[in-house]
Amino acid sequence: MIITYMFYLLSFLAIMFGLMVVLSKNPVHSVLYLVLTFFAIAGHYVLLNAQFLAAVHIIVYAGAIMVLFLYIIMMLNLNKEAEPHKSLWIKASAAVAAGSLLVVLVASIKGTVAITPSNEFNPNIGLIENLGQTLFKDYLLPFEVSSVLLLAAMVGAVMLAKKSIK
Amino acid sequence: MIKLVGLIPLLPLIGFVIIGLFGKKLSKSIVGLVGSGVIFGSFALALAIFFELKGGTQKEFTIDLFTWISAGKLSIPFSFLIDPLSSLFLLIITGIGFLIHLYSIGYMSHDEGFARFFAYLNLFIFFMLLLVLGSNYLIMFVGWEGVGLCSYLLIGFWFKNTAYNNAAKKAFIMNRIGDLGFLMGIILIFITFGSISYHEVFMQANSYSSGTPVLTVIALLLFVGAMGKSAQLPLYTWLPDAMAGPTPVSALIHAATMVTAGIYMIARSNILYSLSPVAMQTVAIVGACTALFAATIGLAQNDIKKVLAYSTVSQLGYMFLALGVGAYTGAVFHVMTHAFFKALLFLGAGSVIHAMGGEQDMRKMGGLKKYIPITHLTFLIGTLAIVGFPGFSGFFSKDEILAHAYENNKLLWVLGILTAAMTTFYMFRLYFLTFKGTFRGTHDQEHHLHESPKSMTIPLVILSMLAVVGGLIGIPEVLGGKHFLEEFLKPVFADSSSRIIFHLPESTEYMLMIVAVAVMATFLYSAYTVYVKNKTLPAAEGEELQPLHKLVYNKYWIDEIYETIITKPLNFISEALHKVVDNQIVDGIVNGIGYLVNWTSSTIRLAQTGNIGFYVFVMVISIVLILFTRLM
Amino acid sequence: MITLLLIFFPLIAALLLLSVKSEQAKNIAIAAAVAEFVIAIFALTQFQYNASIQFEVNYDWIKSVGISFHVGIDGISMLMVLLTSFLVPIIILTSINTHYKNANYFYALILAMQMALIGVFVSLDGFLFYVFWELALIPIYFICLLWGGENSAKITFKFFVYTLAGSLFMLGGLIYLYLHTAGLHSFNISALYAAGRSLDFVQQGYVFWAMFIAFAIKMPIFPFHTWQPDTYTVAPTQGTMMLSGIMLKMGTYGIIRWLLPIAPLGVEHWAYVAIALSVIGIVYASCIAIVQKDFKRLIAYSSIAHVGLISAGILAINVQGMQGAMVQMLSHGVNVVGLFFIVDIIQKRTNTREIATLGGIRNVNPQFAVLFLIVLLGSVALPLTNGFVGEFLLLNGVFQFNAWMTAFAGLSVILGAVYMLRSYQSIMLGETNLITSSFAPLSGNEKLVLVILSAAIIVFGIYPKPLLDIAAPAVNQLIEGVQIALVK
Amino acid sequence: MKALILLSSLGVIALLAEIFSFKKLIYPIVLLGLVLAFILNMFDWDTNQLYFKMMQTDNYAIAFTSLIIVISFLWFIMAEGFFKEESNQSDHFALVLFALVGAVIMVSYTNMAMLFLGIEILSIPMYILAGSNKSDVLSNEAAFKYLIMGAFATGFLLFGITLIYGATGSFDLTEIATVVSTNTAISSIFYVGVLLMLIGMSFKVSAAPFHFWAPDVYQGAPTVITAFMATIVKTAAFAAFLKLFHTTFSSLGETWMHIVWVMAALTLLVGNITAAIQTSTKRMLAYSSVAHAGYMLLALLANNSFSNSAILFYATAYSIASIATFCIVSIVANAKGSDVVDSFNGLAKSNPLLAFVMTIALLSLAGIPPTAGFFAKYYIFTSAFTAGNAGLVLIAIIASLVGVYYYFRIIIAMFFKENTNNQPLEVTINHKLLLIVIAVAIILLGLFPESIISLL
Amino acid sequence: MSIIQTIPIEWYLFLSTVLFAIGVFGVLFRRNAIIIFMSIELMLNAVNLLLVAFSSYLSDSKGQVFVFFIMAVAAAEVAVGLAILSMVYRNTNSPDINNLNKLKW
Repeated sequence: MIITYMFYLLSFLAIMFGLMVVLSKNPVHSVLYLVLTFFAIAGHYVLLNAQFLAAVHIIVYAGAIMVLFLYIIMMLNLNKEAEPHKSLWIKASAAVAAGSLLVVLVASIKGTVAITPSNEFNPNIGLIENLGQTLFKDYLLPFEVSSVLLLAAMVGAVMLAKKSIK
Repeated sequence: MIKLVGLIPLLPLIGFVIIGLFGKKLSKSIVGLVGSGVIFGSFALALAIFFELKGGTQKEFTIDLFTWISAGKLSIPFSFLIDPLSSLFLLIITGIGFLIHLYSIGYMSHDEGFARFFAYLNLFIFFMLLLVLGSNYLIMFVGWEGVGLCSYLLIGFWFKNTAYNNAAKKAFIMNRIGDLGFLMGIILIFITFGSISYHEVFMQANSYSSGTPVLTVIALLLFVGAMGKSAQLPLYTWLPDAMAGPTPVSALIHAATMVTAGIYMIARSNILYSLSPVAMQTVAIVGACTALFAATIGLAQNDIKKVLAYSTVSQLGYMFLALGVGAYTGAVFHVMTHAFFKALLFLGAGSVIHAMGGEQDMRKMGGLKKYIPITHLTFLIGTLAIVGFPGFSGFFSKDEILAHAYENNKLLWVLGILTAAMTTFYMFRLYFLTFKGTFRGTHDQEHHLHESPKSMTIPLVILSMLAVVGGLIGIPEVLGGKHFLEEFLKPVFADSSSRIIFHLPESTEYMLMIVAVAVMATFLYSAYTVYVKNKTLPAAEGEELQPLHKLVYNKYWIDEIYETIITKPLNFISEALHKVVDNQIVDGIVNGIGYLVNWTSSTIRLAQTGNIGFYVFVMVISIVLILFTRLM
Repeated sequence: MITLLLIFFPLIAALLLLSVKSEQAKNIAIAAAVAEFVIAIFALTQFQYNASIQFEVNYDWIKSVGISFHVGIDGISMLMVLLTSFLVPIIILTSINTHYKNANYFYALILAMQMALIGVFVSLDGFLFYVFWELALIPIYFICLLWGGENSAKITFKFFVYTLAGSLFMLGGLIYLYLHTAGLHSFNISALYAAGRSLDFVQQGYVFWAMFIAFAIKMPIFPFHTWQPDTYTVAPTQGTMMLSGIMLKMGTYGIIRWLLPIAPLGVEHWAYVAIALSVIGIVYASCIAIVQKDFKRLIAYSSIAHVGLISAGILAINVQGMQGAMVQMLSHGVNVVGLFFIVDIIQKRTNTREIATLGGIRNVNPQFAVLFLIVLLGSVALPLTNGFVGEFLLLNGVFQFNAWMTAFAGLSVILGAVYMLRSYQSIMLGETNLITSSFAPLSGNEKLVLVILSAAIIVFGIYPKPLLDIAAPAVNQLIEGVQIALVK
Repeated sequence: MKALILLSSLGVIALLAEIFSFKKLIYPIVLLGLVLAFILNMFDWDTNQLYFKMMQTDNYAIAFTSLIIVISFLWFIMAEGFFKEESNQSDHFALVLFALVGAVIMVSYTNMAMLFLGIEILSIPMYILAGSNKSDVLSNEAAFKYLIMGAFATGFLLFGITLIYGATGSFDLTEIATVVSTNTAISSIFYVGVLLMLIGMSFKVSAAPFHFWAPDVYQGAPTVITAFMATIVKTAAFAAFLKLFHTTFSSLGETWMHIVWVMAALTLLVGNITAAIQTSTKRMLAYSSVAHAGYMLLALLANNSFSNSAILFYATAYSIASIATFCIVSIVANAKGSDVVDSFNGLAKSNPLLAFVMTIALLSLAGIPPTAGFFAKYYIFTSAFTAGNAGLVLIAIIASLVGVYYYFRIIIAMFFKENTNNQPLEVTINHKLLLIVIAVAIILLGLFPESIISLL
Repeated sequence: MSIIQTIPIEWYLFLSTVLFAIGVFGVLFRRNAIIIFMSIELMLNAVNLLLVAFSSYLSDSKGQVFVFFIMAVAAAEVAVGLAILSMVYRNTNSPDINNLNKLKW
């Protein structure tokens, strides 16, 4: 039962912080709210028996990506409410569009025919061992390939960020 | 001899080619010699053929030259038909044609286009011969249009003059209106009979019952063609204008030969008409009306050639009247006599004009009798012939027509008589004004007056003799004649004559003759009274006229009416089609599509705002819509 | 093989031309065109007067989709090939006194176009036909664009897009047919015939319109004609001649070779509309021609009138109409090239085509006047000129379809005389004026071209039988086939 | 697979070149490497190997891989100047080669993970390269827009993959296909997933209404990169799109076909019509590229035996013609300082070769015989017709007429208009060769398309 | 006892959808490039959450492995994105995307 309450709580937090990310005026606040959202999501991961993933999630997102965000914000000196005034029309249309997307998505998901898991329930799939098996056996190729991705991103980011020698 | 018939049209063609190609380099005498010589050759051949035909038992010869057009079951040979009718016309054409060529040597001697003139004339003779020689309708049509072309060329002979060119153009176009009818008729003939050769068509037509609608339609269509070529109401206005051409042309083409092509065509197709009473009726009525109508206009014209032109129209109407009442022989007879006397009159008029130095207005003439005696004499003979003075050729032919008209329909006869009366009046008016009284022209003109050269007078003399004796071949039986012509043409009209029986009591015939002569005499006298005794002169230009007189003087304003109801609307419609329909609507739609694309382009490009927010917004909305389709 | 030679010889010559200097181009082009004509004549001597397809060549081309390089010549094609190969040397000859910039390209394009035109006329594969059909458009587009008169970019572009639009519809129709061919799909002409005839009349109606619009635009038929007067006017003389003399026959030929046999029911069902359009076009264009001030434009409109009659004659589906169309296609080609050359001669000497500003040329140059007159008479279809034979047969053919339409169409006989004589009078007759008084005499080649054309006009007016005989068996067979299909 | 390894290695070698300073050699090495990759790739023909159940080198994959390699070879020759820039030379090489790796993955994946990674490996270098003209605000803007929109679209793609995973329990295409065909009561989230993937893929191929990024990015990016995006990226994206929807989802036609129908129509019309009045040739070509996606969507929609070869051929024809046009546009724009249509005025006189090749390429793009573009269009139309999409064919016909309109604006400018700006054009010998080869190829492919369409 | 046996999978579906929609809303709503990036991260995290939920529910580790790839891609995108952003900022001195609309029409 407590798990159910945990679900509700974490879901509420995730949604609320998510909204705060979007709605806060100050970018730094947004970043912080996003970190909180990530924690809420990490909590969900734990609930879902994906402990390793939860840890990675915190490390990668909260630890790396968000720091990067903060770093950029600081570097570019964006930590103020510098956003120009948005017209009501833009606000309304954004709300309407996102709202209708939500409605449509929910509506199309709602009538779901129950998904019947083919496997026996196994609470251990989220363990490192299982994940490692899958990742380095079945998903070895994508794993290797993602190195190309990261390399490309790295090269690219460096190339863009460095000052061009004129 | 008959095998050589191909030479008859070929000779003029050769003449045309020689003169046409080398005319500039040849001297006028050689041109004249070649030009007239080839026609004389044709005439000689035609004469030989005529006698061969007259003497022989076979009355119909077909000479195939080559297949001209063939498509499916339509096969049109280029072939000639020799029968009494065509051989008669051959004689008229080549005979009168020769005389007129001869005349032209003198008449045109001072013209720089001498060679061209002879080339055209030869070409005309060629086409005219084709017209009468053809063994099927399409060959006739070839000649038909060909003479139209030559007429165009010759009317506009003096091509620097815009008015002449307009007249030429008008002639060609009006003829084409008729030609279209003719062409439709030919096509309908083909579709009906599967052939257009006379032999085949007439044979088949014989088996149709009288009044078959398709025959009526064919007959009427052909008649439309005849109306154009033979200047019948309402397509007659080109003929008076055609007098713009040199006078020999008027004599040859617009009096003696080409304009009678319509009569030839209907006479040729007599069986089709005999089988179609409606068409006959139409022909008769149109003919009679034209005769009368043109005669009234002739009463008030002052141009010597115009009078003769209207007289021609009127006489052609007479011939159609004859055809319409079934007097085929009479019509052909009148064609022949008319060819003699009208050619004579025109040539005479030409001689007068020649003498007057180009002046054509009768108001400026008068008393020419003493200056140009030969012309005067021959002209008088012509006048007497045309008014139907007893004994002259016109008398017999007219009489035959009137008799048939009388039997057919009294009203037509009345119209005929009226026309005859007016003819008498205006012809003698012409004669009196020109030759009697005193000279009214300028001193210069008077000084210039002289008799025409031999080459002009000889044809006049020959024609005047023909105009006198030409009637002899058709003296009606009541006058003790044998009517040679009727006998001769019998094979041609055999099928028709069995259907249209002409019978009039002798007494009636006499009566009709007497009436005709009486009327003629009366009007001759009245013309004499007015123009010789009282020395009345036609009103000068610009003088106010009596309403009726004005109406007639202005030719009922028919030209103006045509201008208003046809030419102007046509131009207006064409302009409208061009400027409004074509440029605005049809092209407008096409261009409009182009503009529409541009407009759409400039409109929807605005959606590409450059603003990411907007792009994402559109994306999201599209996603919503796509997912929404899933929900439905 | 001779068919291949006919197709590719001009192409080779065109490629050769690209590599020579501009000054030599003219002579080479003439030589090549004449050689092509000789080849065509040789083909004619080898040609057997029956309905079969001769000199047939059939290679697989794009085998997997049933496209073959299938060409051959029957009577109908033979005539068109003769027309093309006869006119092209004439057309090139007309340009002798004109000095075009980059003449080698100019003549290369003309020869390339000839190749495409011949290809169109001998193709026996739907796809190949389409390819040649489109191919013909590109050279003429560039000819008109680059050597054309004022505003040529806009006008020729309209022409290009307009005709391309039609072609694409035809492509749609061809694909539709192709997908209805039995077994492995094929573009072979007989397969397409069979496919077309297997459709019901509604489907054939679609095919009919898809193809007819393409042909109608090419010819052009009212109301698809508005590209034509502008293009004819703006194109260089030789371009106009190619367009009017040969290219528009692609449309009429297309109807004969492709439309009728493929969709007989469709044609029959829609013939009233199509013929009505053609016939309306005849009178409509004639009327508009009357009020034209530019002589070239006038001829352009007259061409619409003439071609309308051809199309009506073909669509009436009978031997007379079809034979008339065949003859008239040739005659129109000869006449219109003559007329446009006359325009060119006048324009070169007076720098104007405005009818009203000219006059009296006959005084200065009677020879020219005579030749002009002959061409004009051919154009107004005076008997014993080539124009008459076709016109008579065509009217005959249409009459069998509907008498009233024929009567209406026949108005062109009158209106044609009206506008032609009117312009002749205005240009040639009357007194000379400042512009025309120094009208230079005809040069040798001008005389030569006009004499050849005049001779053709008269000779084939008097003796059209050789032409009729070439096409007769093929035409008869075609009409019979269509009529059998209609009866079924 | 061999090509994949080779290309990745080439990328790394390029990076190493910076360190070991043999930068001058990279260009020839890369070209050689591409030739080698092509050959190695062709050796796999008909072998149909499956690697880790992640990639499959079936003929489809090999054909598209070869095409991509050939085009990139041409592209490298065209983009010669792009690699001259001293500071970022090896970065450029590496990024392009990595992008090629992504492209190769995209045409041979059999697993959603590979698809996703392939797309990203292709996209991320493209985001960067779009902005590679760092000092140019327009280039920055292009990179930024591309990235934001791309990432946004990726979100939807991933959401779709996830839903499909949820419904089928697998990322493997074959397994998913098996589930689809055996399981009748499949969860409805699966269909939502299919649609979301459709949206994601449509974005990548720039189909309306997900095309908005394309014109802006194409215009802002350096011309060579635009050429890369318009040719290789588009080809790869279509190959991936087609593979997914033609194999795995092909039985779900009723789910996506009507949507693709509308998208195809919209793409054709919007792309062509908007291109009609563009003044910048690059932007015009961008819209035209959108429009060409519309034609390829026709083949995709047809979902029949023609589709594969139709898209292969269309992509070939379109890509080589695009390489030529972009090459010429960049030459002209460099010389004249602007890529507006008027820059082309009088090109036929000043440089006939360029004008001639440009004309052929544009005719091919417009689809006029005897160019490859014509047969490509024809083939697509046949394919669509066979599938019963006559209405779309009609729209496509109308759209291609509009297409002719704007392509011919350039032709008219080149041949008809007078040159006002007499900047001399410098064309390197390589470019000349490239253009001649392309012109010949366009014609040859137009005349003998059999060689390509019979591959698949 | 796992959550997946007590909470129906639909709930996670809804939760992810809501989070995803919030991310979309953020992209639409904000004009600050940094926050737009963050919103996209939010979208990706919603997907991740769903993947994990499915993985757990199906007892299938592939879903969680996939999350790794997403994380890698997200990291790469962020790195590149922020690099681009800094580059843009260098040229325009503003993170406001409204300034980035020179390319249009």
